[in-house]
Amino acid sequence: MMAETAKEEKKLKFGLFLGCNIPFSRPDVEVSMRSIFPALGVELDDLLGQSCCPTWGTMPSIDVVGWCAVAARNLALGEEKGIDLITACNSCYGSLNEARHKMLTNPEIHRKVNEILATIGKKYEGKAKCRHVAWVIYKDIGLEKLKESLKYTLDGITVAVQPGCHFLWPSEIYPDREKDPFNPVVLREICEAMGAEAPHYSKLIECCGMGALRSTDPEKSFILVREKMENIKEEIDADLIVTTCSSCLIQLDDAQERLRKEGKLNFSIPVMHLVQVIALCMGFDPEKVAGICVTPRDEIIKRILENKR
Amino acid sequence: MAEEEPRIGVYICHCGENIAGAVNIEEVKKFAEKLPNVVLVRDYLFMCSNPGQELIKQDIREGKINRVVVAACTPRTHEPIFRRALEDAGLNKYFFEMANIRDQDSWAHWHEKEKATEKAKQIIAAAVAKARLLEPLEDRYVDLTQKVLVVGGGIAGIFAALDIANAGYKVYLVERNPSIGGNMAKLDKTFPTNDCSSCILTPLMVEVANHPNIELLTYSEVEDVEGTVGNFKVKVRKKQTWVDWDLCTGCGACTNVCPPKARVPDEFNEGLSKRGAIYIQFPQAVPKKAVVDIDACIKCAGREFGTEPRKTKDGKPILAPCEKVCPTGAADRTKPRNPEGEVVELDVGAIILATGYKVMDKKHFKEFSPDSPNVITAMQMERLISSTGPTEGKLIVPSDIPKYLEWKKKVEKGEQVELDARKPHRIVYVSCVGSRDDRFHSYCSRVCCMYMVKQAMLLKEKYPDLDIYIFFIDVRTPGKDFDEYYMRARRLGIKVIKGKVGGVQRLPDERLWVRGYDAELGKPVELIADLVVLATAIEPSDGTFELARKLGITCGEEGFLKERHTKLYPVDTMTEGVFIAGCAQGPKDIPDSVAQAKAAAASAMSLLAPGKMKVEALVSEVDKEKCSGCGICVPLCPYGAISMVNYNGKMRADINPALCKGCGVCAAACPSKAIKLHGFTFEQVLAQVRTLAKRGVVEVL
Amino acid sequence: MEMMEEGVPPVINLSKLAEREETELEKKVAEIIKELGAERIMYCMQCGACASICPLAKTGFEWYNKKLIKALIVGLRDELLDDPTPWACVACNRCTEVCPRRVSPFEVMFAMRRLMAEEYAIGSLAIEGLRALYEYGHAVYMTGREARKKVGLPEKPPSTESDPKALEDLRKILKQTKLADLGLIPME
Amino acid sequence: MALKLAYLLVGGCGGCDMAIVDLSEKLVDALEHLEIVFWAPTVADVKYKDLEAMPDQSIDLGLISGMVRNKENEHLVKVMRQKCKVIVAFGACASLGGIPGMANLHENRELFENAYVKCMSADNPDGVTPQPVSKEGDFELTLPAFLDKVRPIDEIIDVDYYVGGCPPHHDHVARIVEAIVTGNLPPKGSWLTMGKAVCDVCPRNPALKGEKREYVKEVKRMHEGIPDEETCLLQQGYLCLGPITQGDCGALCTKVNIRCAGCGGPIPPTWDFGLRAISAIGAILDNENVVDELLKKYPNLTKMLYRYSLPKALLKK
Amino acid sequence: MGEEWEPNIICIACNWCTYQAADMAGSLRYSYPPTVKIVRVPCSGRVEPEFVVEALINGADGVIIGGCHPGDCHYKEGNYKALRRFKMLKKLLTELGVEPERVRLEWISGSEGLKFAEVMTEFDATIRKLGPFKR
Repeated sequence: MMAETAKEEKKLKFGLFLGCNIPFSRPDVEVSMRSIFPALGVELDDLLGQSCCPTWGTMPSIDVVGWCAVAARNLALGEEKGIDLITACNSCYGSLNEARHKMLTNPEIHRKVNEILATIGKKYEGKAKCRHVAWVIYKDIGLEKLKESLKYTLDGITVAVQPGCHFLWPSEIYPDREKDPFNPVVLREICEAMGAEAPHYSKLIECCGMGALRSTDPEKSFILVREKMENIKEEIDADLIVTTCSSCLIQLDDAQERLRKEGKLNFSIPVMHLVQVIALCMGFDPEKVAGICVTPRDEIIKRILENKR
Repeated sequence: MAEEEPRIGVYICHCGENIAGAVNIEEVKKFAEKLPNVVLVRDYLFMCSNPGQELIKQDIREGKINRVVVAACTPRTHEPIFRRALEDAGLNKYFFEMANIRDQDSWAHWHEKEKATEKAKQIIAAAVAKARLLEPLEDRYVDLTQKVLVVGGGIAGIFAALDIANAGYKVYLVERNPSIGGNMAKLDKTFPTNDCSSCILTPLMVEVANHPNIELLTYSEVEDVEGTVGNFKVKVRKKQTWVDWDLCTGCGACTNVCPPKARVPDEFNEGLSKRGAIYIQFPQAVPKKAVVDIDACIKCAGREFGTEPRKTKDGKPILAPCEKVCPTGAADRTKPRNPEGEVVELDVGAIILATGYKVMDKKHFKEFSPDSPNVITAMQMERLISSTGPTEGKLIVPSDIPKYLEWKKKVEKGEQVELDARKPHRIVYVSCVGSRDDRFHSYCSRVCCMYMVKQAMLLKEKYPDLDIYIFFIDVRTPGKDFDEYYMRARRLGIKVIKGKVGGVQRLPDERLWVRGYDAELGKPVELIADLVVLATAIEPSDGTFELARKLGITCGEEGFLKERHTKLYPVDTMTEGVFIAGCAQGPKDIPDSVAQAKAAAASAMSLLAPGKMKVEALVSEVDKEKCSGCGICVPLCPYGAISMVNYNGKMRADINPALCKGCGVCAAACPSKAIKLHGFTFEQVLAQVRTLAKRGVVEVL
Repeated sequence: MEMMEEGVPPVINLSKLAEREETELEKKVAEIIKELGAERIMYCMQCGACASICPLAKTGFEWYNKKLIKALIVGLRDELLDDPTPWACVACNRCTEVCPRRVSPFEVMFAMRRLMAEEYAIGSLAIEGLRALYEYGHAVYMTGREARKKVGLPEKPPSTESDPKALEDLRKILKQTKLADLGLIPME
Repeated sequence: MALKLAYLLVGGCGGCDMAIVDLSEKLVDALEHLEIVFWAPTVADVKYKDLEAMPDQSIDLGLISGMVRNKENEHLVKVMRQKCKVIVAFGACASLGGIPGMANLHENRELFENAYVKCMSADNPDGVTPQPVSKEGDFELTLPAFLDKVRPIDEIIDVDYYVGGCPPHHDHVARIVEAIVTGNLPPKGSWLTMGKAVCDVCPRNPALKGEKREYVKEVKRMHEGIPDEETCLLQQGYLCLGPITQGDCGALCTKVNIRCAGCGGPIPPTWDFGLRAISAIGAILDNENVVDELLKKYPNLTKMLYRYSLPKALLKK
Repeated sequence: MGEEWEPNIICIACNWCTYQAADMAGSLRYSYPPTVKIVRVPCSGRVEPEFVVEALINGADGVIIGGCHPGDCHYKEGNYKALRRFKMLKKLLTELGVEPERVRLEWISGSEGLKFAEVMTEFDATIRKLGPFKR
């Protein structure tokens, strides 16, 4: 509802929800967001005082009400300003929306949460939600507008997309849903709009193995990375992996380099977050918007910057 | 007789120890003797026994009593028995009232004997109070129409129709498709005997068509039902066929020439191939007649129905291909035709609903890559292995069916070419797709386990090299010879895995990456398959709910027609005279459908055979002298039994006793107290209420 | 009970489990799990759909969704406390998407985490995350200041990092949750 | 020989007297057959003691209008019974308690306070309320004592016939007079009535137009709009009590677009108007929400249902 | 009466559900207070408000009407009519000074023998708490 009001005013505005991965581990993604959205006519509010979503290993693992309370405080920051949140991190997207879903479907939880929020002079009515950057680009901004704003394109580049689990499942909790979560097309269509080939590959919806799995048992986690990488190489021989998740970004970027060094992978494919690719194509400084990586990106960046529109 | 002062006999039953064990019979007797109009009180060990009933009969015959109160068990089971006793003794059977002192007294208050005795007195006093006000009533008989409507021409409808017709009654069989045969006509072979479905079905279809007592109305739908048990009036719409069925011989010439642009997915082949806009439902159709799917028809040569054809320069009419090839003129488009078809009215005494089922479409199951042509439903698999199917029974992957059709065309033209289509090597069956699934249907579809085994077995026997996997949650084979059948499949080397498939992903070469779980191994399993067959759930066929509504039958939560009682009245419905058979009532296999059809037929016939039907006298009646004509009662009647009629120049309410079921909602509402519900009149109920309120104290008017 | 020490024994003594539920726990383990958020655990029919696509099952963890659900339903509890599986769950929720019984196996995994947390069967990494959440408002808190500087961002993001009042609020919230009851981390 | 007639108004407004006067010429015609021996306190100049002085059973017919509210009413009604061979409870008050009957929902103290103290036009700082005996200087003034409840006259004396209406319609009065004069009377204890509902004579009755009555889809009070002139008021949601009310009035109200409020009294053999109304109206309301709407719009249901007949309700407060 | 007062309760029961439930309660030996006496009617839609009031003014201390669950009426919708009447009746009785707990409408299906016994036990307790109906 809030997004619609914003649309009427011809001005999109969101609360920029950073999370933890992005500001501390991949701040170049943060720069990308801060660069591309104003350029696409979207106003971002800093949402001062935001915290961790909370991520899965923290409050969700301790207490449902506690999880929802922390999430509700973040969502309330947007609700107070009459705006939705926007995130580039799937974990935040999942945790915030899952908590919201719990509150909206279970009045008892919602009541308890608001009791807790009342002690800090806040409340959460359930209006504000968290939107995903990819969906805002796809639905609110539109692919036409995106195309127009590009200085460079992805022509001739084959992209393997990695939407990530919390972009898809469980589909019923999210504000925006793929028609078929088992055959997601939003990210592919965005990349194609930018000129890339973004074919389907059979392990497209497989998990990257980041998060708790990696911290608990990295070796097991890397099985998933390896499988995925090999499938990408074999089936579509991609030049670039584009993801909409900060965790997938870190995992695929970091782990494939480890696997390569251990001799378990004999190729490497650069990995970027969608907002980074857009920022590059819009002509922002590669150092600032895509400067942090483990798997080398120089070559792909060079190729992109050769593709003047 | 009604003028006579009531002389009430009260009969108290001991019910062995059941009543006497808690109720002091002697005390109650003494009490009852003092009640007004009571002339005698007797007790007996078992009132419902022959000697017990004889006591009553004798007292009536000797003129001692003219009203009977039996204090015993519940009227729900025993009222009819005692009423018959009254009748036998020559007393109007409605001069009877029962006092429930067992189920609602001695049993419930077994350990409070004094209070149970006290309560028994009150109950009897109330019954006596009502008995004083009883009136003689006459049951009426109405004539029945000894004809039956069977809705649905699948195997259940066919059997019901044949059984009834063979018994000499007229049957109307209404089927909405052009041909009867139903889903069974699509099946290749049937479990557990593996005989060919059409070989056993087609003769029955022909028998129906030729039966002198059966009037077949195909391509027709029930539009409206009025009336009640014994005398229903049914409106049936015969849809426009756009082909003159009197002339059509079913030669099929027209169907071959219908142009590619007018071709649409063939329902009979479950969309695996296409049919023309003008088509015959399937080769063994009965009746074998063509119809035009008017939405698909592209009106070749501008041939709208009811127009004269344009002429060529030399004056020859330009006809659509179908009418041009029709040897009998059945496809002639010059004659105007009513797009709405025609409505016929049928009078029947009973209705059997055999509207069958449909299988769920695969599109709902996103996790199984329904977009892949090589993921198919089991019903599609039936067509794929059937010799009348899209590939004439040749097993190829469905993604190659277009290649097959191309090849066939060339061969028909006489070209010598090899068929370049992939044969599946590995086939995976997935069970419980949409069944036992809270997102779709929580019920078990009941036939899937068996038909998966059947298909796998047929394939394996024909192609021993095939690698077949069946993923079950639980294997369910409760039926005669069913488990033996299943074990035979296991012996053939079909790999049965206990565990559900959680994902099917499409590979670039149109093969499929199947991910399942093997509960016995306790591990996830995966494999690459050429063909995935989904055992999608069985659902009630479209329109079941609407039809049920028209007939006043409820559908269960899942949309299947609700039987009157799960165990005792499995083919009856809450609407008297309407019976159900087959999958309309719930998923079932062919043996069960046939058994149920025969049961429904027998039930319908036992209803109609006497030619007359007794109508209970416990219905409402309007005293037109008292009626003020306000009409409040008219909309209240759930059966539309009340209408306003002219009575001495005034509009007065009138109740049709044949439609009235005796609920009394009108009697309660009548502001003029002009409506009386016989058997539960205002005065009668009030007398009971007052007597109980006064704790059974003898009431003197 | 003596058989608990070494994890799940080769033969599971169901009657002992049942006795424990009656006497020690006075509640079915599944009931406890329900109260911890997995409300539909008893709807499970053990079809295995969740396991077929579970990253944990695939990578060889022992007590992945389907098996954990079954274990809890039969009454295993203490025997599972040393197992790392629940803490390895990536919360991908694909199981929730495919579950025909709307059990939400993910929720069972997390209810198990909550149960384990109550028994202090919680890894140091998780505790570290909770501590960081309380201390900074960020669970994944790395000294990313250099990186931020490198890309031209202010040292601190506009979060609880830059807003002491907000951090105070967050802490106040956390103090009203089970986290405080459990005393897993120091909270002034 | 002319019939001797006595007319007494007790606790009433005099409207029923007016209904008789409204007979105009017909009354004049009737006077040929009637000898009015007593008509107090409105028309004839006679005193109560005159009535008391008449021999017992000397009057052929006594009409009593109004209900019994005080000791004087009670006394006079008893005198009438003594003097008259036949007593007719004339009008809603006498038969059913009438509008004043609604006072039975309240304590006398509450009634006095409202009438003499709280009422806007009252200037009564000392809160004086009527007392049976009061001193005015040296004089002792008496007033008839107020009874605890409003009573229809059949609670005091035996009544031979009942006539409904507030007031009875003059056409109906004419019919009654004629019946009395000709001696064409039903068994004692009956209503003098056509015995049919208002609907029977209401031109709006759907049945007259060959239409089916429908469920009532909403509830409206009269001030919530102007009803359609043709359609049944109840059908339109105005809770017309015509179906439950004796229509000897000729559907006077509904003909001028006002819903029937029940003054004609319940249709025999019913005595409890409200319970019948619930049974009929409750059934014809389309759904529960409409019932809720009704209960909301009529916060005092009792007064709506028993506007003219509360003292005759089976269940008394 | 006086110290030995026992409530007098009348249950007006639909033949197709509550009456059947009462039979079932008996046959399964679920006991409930013998203060409850049943009047059988074909449908809760047959119940006239007069029955309830007559019961009370003639000596009953509580009246309970038993009908089929919504959607289950043997006569399609009689129970809805009962509910609508009952709502109005209850309001009226309350205004006339009757404790609303003395009258009750319950949906008890033919299979709910246990529910019948439970409801009646509870209703009896409610009436005991209220004491005799004084009129």
